[in-house]
Amino acid sequence: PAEADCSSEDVFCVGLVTDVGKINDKSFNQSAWEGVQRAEAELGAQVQYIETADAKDYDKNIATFGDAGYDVIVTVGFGMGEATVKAAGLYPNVDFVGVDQFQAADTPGVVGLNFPEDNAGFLVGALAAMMSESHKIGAVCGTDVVPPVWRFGEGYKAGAAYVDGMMGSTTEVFVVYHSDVGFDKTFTDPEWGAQTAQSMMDQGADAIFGCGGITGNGAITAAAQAGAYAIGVDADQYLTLPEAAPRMLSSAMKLITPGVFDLVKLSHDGNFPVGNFFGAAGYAPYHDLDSEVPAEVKAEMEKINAGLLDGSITTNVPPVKPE
Amino acid sequence: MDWKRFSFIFLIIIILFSVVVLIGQVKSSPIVIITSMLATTIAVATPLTLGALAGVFSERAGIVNIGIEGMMLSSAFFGWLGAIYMFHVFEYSIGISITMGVVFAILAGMAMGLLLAVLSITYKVDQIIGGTVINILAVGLTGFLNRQMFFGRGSVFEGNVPNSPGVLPTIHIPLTEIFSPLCNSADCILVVTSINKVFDQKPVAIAAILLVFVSHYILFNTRWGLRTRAVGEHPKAADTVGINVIKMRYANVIIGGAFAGLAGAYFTIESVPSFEPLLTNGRGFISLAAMIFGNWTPIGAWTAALVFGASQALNINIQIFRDVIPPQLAFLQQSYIVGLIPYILTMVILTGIIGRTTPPAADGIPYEK
Amino acid sequence: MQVDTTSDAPSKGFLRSALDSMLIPFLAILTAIIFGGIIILSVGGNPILAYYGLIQGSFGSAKALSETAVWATPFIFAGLAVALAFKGGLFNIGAEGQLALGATFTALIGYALPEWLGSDIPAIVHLPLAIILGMTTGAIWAAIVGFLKAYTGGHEVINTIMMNYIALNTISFLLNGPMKDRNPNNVIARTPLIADSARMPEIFEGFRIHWGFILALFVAFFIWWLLNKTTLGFEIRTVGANPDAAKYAGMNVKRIIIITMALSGMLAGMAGSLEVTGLNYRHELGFSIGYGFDAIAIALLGKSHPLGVVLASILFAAMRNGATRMQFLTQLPVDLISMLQALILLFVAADAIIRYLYRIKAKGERLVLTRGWGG
Amino acid sequence: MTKTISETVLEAKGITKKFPGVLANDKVNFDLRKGEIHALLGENGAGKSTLMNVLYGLYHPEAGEVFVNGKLMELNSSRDAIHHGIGMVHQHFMLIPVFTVTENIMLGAETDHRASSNEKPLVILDRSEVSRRVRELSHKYGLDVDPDAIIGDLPVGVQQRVEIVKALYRKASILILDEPTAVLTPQESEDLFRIMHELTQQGVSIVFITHKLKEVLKVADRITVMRAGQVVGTAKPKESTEQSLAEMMVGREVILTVTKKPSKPAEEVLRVEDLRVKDVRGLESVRGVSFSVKAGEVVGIAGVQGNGQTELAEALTGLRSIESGHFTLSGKDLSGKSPRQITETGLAHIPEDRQRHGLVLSYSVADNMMLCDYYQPRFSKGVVVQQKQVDTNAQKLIKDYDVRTPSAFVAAGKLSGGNQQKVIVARELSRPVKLVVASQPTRGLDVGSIEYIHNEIIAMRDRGVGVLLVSAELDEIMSLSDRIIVMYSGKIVATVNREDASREQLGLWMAGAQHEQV
Ligand SMILES: Nc1ncnc2c1ncn2[C@@H]1O[C@H](COP(=O)(O)OP(=O)(O)OP(=O)(O)O)[C@@H](O)[C@H]1O
Ligand SMILES: Nc1ncnc2c1ncn2[C@@H]1O[C@H](COP(=O)(O)OP(=O)(O)OP(=O)(O)O)[C@@H](O)[C@H]1O
Ligand SMILES: [Mg+2]
Ligand SMILES: [Mg+2]
Repeated sequence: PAEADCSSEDVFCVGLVTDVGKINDKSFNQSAWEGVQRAEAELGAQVQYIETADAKDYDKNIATFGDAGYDVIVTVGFGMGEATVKAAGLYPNVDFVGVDQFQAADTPGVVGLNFPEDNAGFLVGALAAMMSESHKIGAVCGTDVVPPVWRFGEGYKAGAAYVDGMMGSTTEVFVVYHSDVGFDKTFTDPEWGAQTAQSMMDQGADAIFGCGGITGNGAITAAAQAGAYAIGVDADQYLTLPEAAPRMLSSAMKLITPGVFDLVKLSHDGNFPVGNFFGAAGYAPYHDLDSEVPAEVKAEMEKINAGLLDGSITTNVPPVKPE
Repeated sequence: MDWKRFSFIFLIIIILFSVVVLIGQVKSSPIVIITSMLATTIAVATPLTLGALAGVFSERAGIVNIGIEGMMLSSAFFGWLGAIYMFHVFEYSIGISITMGVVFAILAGMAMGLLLAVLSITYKVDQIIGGTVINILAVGLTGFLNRQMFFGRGSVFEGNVPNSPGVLPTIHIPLTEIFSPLCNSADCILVVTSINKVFDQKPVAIAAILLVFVSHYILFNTRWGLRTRAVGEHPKAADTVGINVIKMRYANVIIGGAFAGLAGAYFTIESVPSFEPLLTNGRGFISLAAMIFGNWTPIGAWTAALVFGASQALNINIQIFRDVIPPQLAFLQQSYIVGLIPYILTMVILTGIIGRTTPPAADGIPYEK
Repeated sequence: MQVDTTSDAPSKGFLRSALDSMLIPFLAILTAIIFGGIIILSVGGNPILAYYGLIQGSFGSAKALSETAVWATPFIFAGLAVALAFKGGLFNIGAEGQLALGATFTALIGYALPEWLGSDIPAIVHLPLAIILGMTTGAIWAAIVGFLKAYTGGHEVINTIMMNYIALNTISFLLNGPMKDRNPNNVIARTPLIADSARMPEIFEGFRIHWGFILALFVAFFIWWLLNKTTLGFEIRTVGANPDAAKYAGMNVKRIIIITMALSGMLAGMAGSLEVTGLNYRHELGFSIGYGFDAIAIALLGKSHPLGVVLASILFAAMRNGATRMQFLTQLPVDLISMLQALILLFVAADAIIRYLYRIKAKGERLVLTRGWGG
Repeated sequence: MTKTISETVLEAKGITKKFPGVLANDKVNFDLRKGEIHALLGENGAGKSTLMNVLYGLYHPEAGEVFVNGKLMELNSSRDAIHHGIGMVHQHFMLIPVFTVTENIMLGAETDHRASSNEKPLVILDRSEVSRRVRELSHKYGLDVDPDAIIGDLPVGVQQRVEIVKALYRKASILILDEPTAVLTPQESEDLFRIMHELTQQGVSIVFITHKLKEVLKVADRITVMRAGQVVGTAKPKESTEQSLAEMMVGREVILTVTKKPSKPAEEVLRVEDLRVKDVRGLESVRGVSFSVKAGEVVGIAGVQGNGQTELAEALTGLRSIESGHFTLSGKDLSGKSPRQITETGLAHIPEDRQRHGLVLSYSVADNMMLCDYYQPRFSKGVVVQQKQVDTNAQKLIKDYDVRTPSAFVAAGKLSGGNQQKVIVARELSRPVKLVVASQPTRGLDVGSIEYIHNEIIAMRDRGVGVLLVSAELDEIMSLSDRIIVMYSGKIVATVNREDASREQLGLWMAGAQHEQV
């Protein structure tokens, strides 16, 4: 792959640097990479990724692409925000896409790709509340230290509350964040996720939202195994977690793949923006459970989604967890 | 039996449960809380128990085993990989595939045990170094293979992650079916179904508990156990009565590996049907603590593992009931603080206030004729 | 049974003995590289390109060299921490927690002290103070384990593991709560940036290598001097080699165990301090993960000798640093590096394999660092 | 006492066994006849234990053959030896301290005794059946042991009986006893000899290894002497004397007695009052002991191992904490003080276990020679050790105390036992001290080294230093002491002046007989 000369005018090169995490995480690193791969397929781009093994290497990993004359560099994860802004100064000819990196101030050459996670959480929270027979639903999340995770969890609560207000029901929502094992492990502990989901189901929950990387995946598969509704996160996890597919109700989606692709394409076409770019949030199709979801629920979900998009419904979730 | 230690451990478990019952009773019935926590405790304790048994066998024979973590991790990977191959490549049925997955996991654990044995017995490498090698090797090997086989161009599965055939089924013990007809109230049925949940465990979890008692019996009442303990206490004495020290040590380290392998199977074939890098998350080290905490006996180690299970159950349930935590107990909402309980407890127990723990006398010392 | 490999006749000459003791590690590394190459080939990769990338990425340019030194700095300190404890017969698995706590408190002094005092502090005061606090935190954290070992017999391996979890939870709490960076743009659990006066200067403009690396070399020499030339070092080594004899010789074994752990924790804390003052200028959750375990491998590879630790640290640093280039050229997963490291450690530890492969005669000495749980 | 000695049951021909740097057995021939007691004599390191380990299948010789009952035997492990009816009681007992007597005895021979064939292995332990058989055996041979006791709780004498029962349980008809009397009182030894005779009556043949010439003359039917890995001869007890055997062992004339001038006791240096000390298991093992040592005298503490002498010495040197009572050195109360404070007040200690306490085996001889005062100005300036001074000191002591070592930088672990002991003696006696506590100072040493160390101790005494000598060797106590204290079961049962002491009387006291007056 290194043979093509990225510094030449006619070769369009896109590099991706993962956050401390694996490219095949079935979650946001992987989704972003799929966006880059789409650029390879559709724009004929030369693509490459580097996995970061330690936060110390952020700068160097970005520079590896920068020095090789890459045209677009995608950096994934809020942790790399500062490194990305810094690199933009060093490589003024490169366009940077920072996934989950909110830009408080504009930096030329950098676009933060953000998502309204609370909306996505809201949607699946509402769905879970409407589908639950026990009126108990749960969410098993990574650490709430990470704002997108917290917004998913709080959005989920708000969505359930919205349905309650609308239907006069009372839904009990269990939201548990994984915070007690040290930061690096909170997203990579499927066994804990499974146990937590199981406890919620013991308390009567019949729909479980797994939000938080691999930890969430554990919760989702456990829920599916137990016959509860499983709800995925970030991508349409029906596709990435085949183990849980038969009970996968939906997923709270951050459309990272199209978001990344769109931005790469803008760069390719010479229209790269500055500042923040908001990707879409949504919910995944019902797939196998399509027949189980009543038509009224489907209709209501459409309405809520539309309401969130036009602003008539708000989640009231602040961007960051208040102290 | 070490009654002082046991009563202390059970007291702690009872306290942990009571806290949750007190908090959660406004929302849920005590019996549901207790049985749910019990089920969580047993499940969480499963890999810890098996890991600790791996340590007990190895160390009773005189080989310090800090490689439990690595053994678990590699067997989790290879068990899962085996199940996938059986299912997708050789196209066996789901049942056969996952059963074979468990077998592969155990074999992988035994292979790692063999490596530790070769290093520490044949090459007389410092045993802690041997364990460290296994831990690092497992991380590298599983991470590398996982990526190289399943992801990206040229990978074995061409970038498509094939789904695992699934997990082991829960073994339902029909308590509800038998007893609920005798009930005449809804409460009674609730109690029966709740209790049933504690008994409805998956095969590895059930095997773990059985193995605790079987191991205890083997270690203290059979020829194998007597010889194992002899080579761990005073190998030369064992040698003079014609016991093959090297063979006994090899065998027990490999048996230990098999236990660690079963623990690995728990992660990827019983609990969740997927492998993730580093998914054992330090549980091998906790197993080690449980083994010491339980004074190198299977039953002791198991009770210690239950303490870890119970505090995780506490932590999960505290968060489930976080809305109704009374203000005096608000600190419990800090999962960081609750999360410290088992670690602090372990340290307290190691100070010997409830009796000293004594390792086998020759643990960690290579045998030289 | 404790047979040390040291204290043989000095008549052999330093160079000769150094070469002798470096031969096996060298061959071990060579063998690991060959094995690694076979593994790369077997998965369809190009080992030549991979190793080329590894070397180019770690030594191929001034920048690469600087980055290797950046990586080596915490490795040297943490490796020395583990090695020093080994010399004292203690196994410190807790460098990870000591390091992280050291980093956290260095950061605290770094950003908060000027606020508390309401004025700027000269760098000559601020920087040392920040580092000293980090060292002290690490020292205290480890000394607790030493104390438990000395007075209750609680085994340091388990206790340091437990203390790691306790440290990481405590840090999570601090960085999410009282010490969190309140900058409205910040969303993550990290401290504010430390003041300029608490920052370690760069050695060369534009390169990240900082004076911490030089300090690390100096400290390695100091530890060697301490261990081999001072009464305290004699005491530490005696307690490590034969605690009964140490007691007989009138040494206060309990005190020395605590001091050894404290010194070890201090070095680990220093690793954390310098990461903050020299490189990151703050502490953040997720920085420094896994250094404690790397440190064990480094101490083992360096046979617990300070010079060996320095060399092993540079080797590990080069591998980590070169991994980016290797990935970029070959798309081989970074985990390959962990596997290579494990292989190196394996062959160094089981040097009988190497001796057999290369037909080198054994010298009848074996490295025994630890003595089971008996301590 | 003469028996009709008939066929040879065990024969070794041309056994050669090498260890790195040592030719432990050099073409050794040895034979044992049915029902005899064959004593094997030799200095430390002569190769006795090595030969026996070869016969027991633990070592594989480089050359030589072993015949049992006239048949050539392939001895690859002790299992083979046991199978051929060879039993061995090792110099260091091969018992597992945390196991019960029964468990120790059944270990490795867990067969089903109820089944018709005795060889059927038993997977699940049948402890009650084994302990029944142990009772039976101990009854038959008069070897009193409690099958359910934990080994670690038993006195050495009983442990030895367990070892013998263990061999008999395996139907041994050839019994090797490697230095069995080293740890016994004269009375216990008598008891052992009775058992040995009992066994030979029943057809058991015994190899008996010892250093004690008196015993050999008393019990052996034949005597073989080894020196430096070779057999130097075989003798009949009737035709031998202690002197002739000692000369055969050492290869030169030996003076078996220490020559010394009468002592000139001066002021009191050590005073011990009602001292009580607990042992490792928490049992009180020194139970109210009072005595004193004067400058210029040697006070010997006699007693069978395990009667509190070890704990007493450890308490006086600060290695073990005391429960109550106190002791003073030169009038300074040192009870409960640290080893450092005690040493600094003027005490030298030759510890009982030289490899455990006295030396750091991985350290050089030079480093070991400063082990106790490395921090003193002689060796250190401030915190920095002055290597030059350490080396000079070592060179001087090596010369003065005749330590045989290639250089001062060789690891102490590489020296022979005698030279290791000399390193300790040199270090301890070269310091300015008022009292020397010498615990088993010559245990396991050869005659030459013993001579040397004995003379050094007397020289210290003559220089006006008080010496407290703890020894299990009655001969050593008798030849060095000016006053003798006998300890039994943690108490002083007798104190006598050397002139008034007789071996027999001391032996009785050591076995617990009470003295009328102290
Ligand atoms: N960190 C270091 N930096 C520079 N030189 C060092 C360092 N560590 C050791 N040295 C040099 O190495 C030599 C020490 O090696 P030597 O083999 O004497 O150590 P040692 O005392 O045998 O080791 P040990 O501590 O294992 O006993 C000294 O000459 C010293 O100058
Ligand atoms: N396992 C071993 N490895 C190396 N050398 C050994 C070993 N066992 C014995 N030796 C050496 O072989 C020689 C003979 O030792 P052996 O134990 O047979 O002597 P011994 O006559 O039994 O002496 P003692 O009276 O002290 O028991 C000695 O020099 C000893 O150091
Ligand atoms: Mg040296
Ligand atoms: Mg012997």
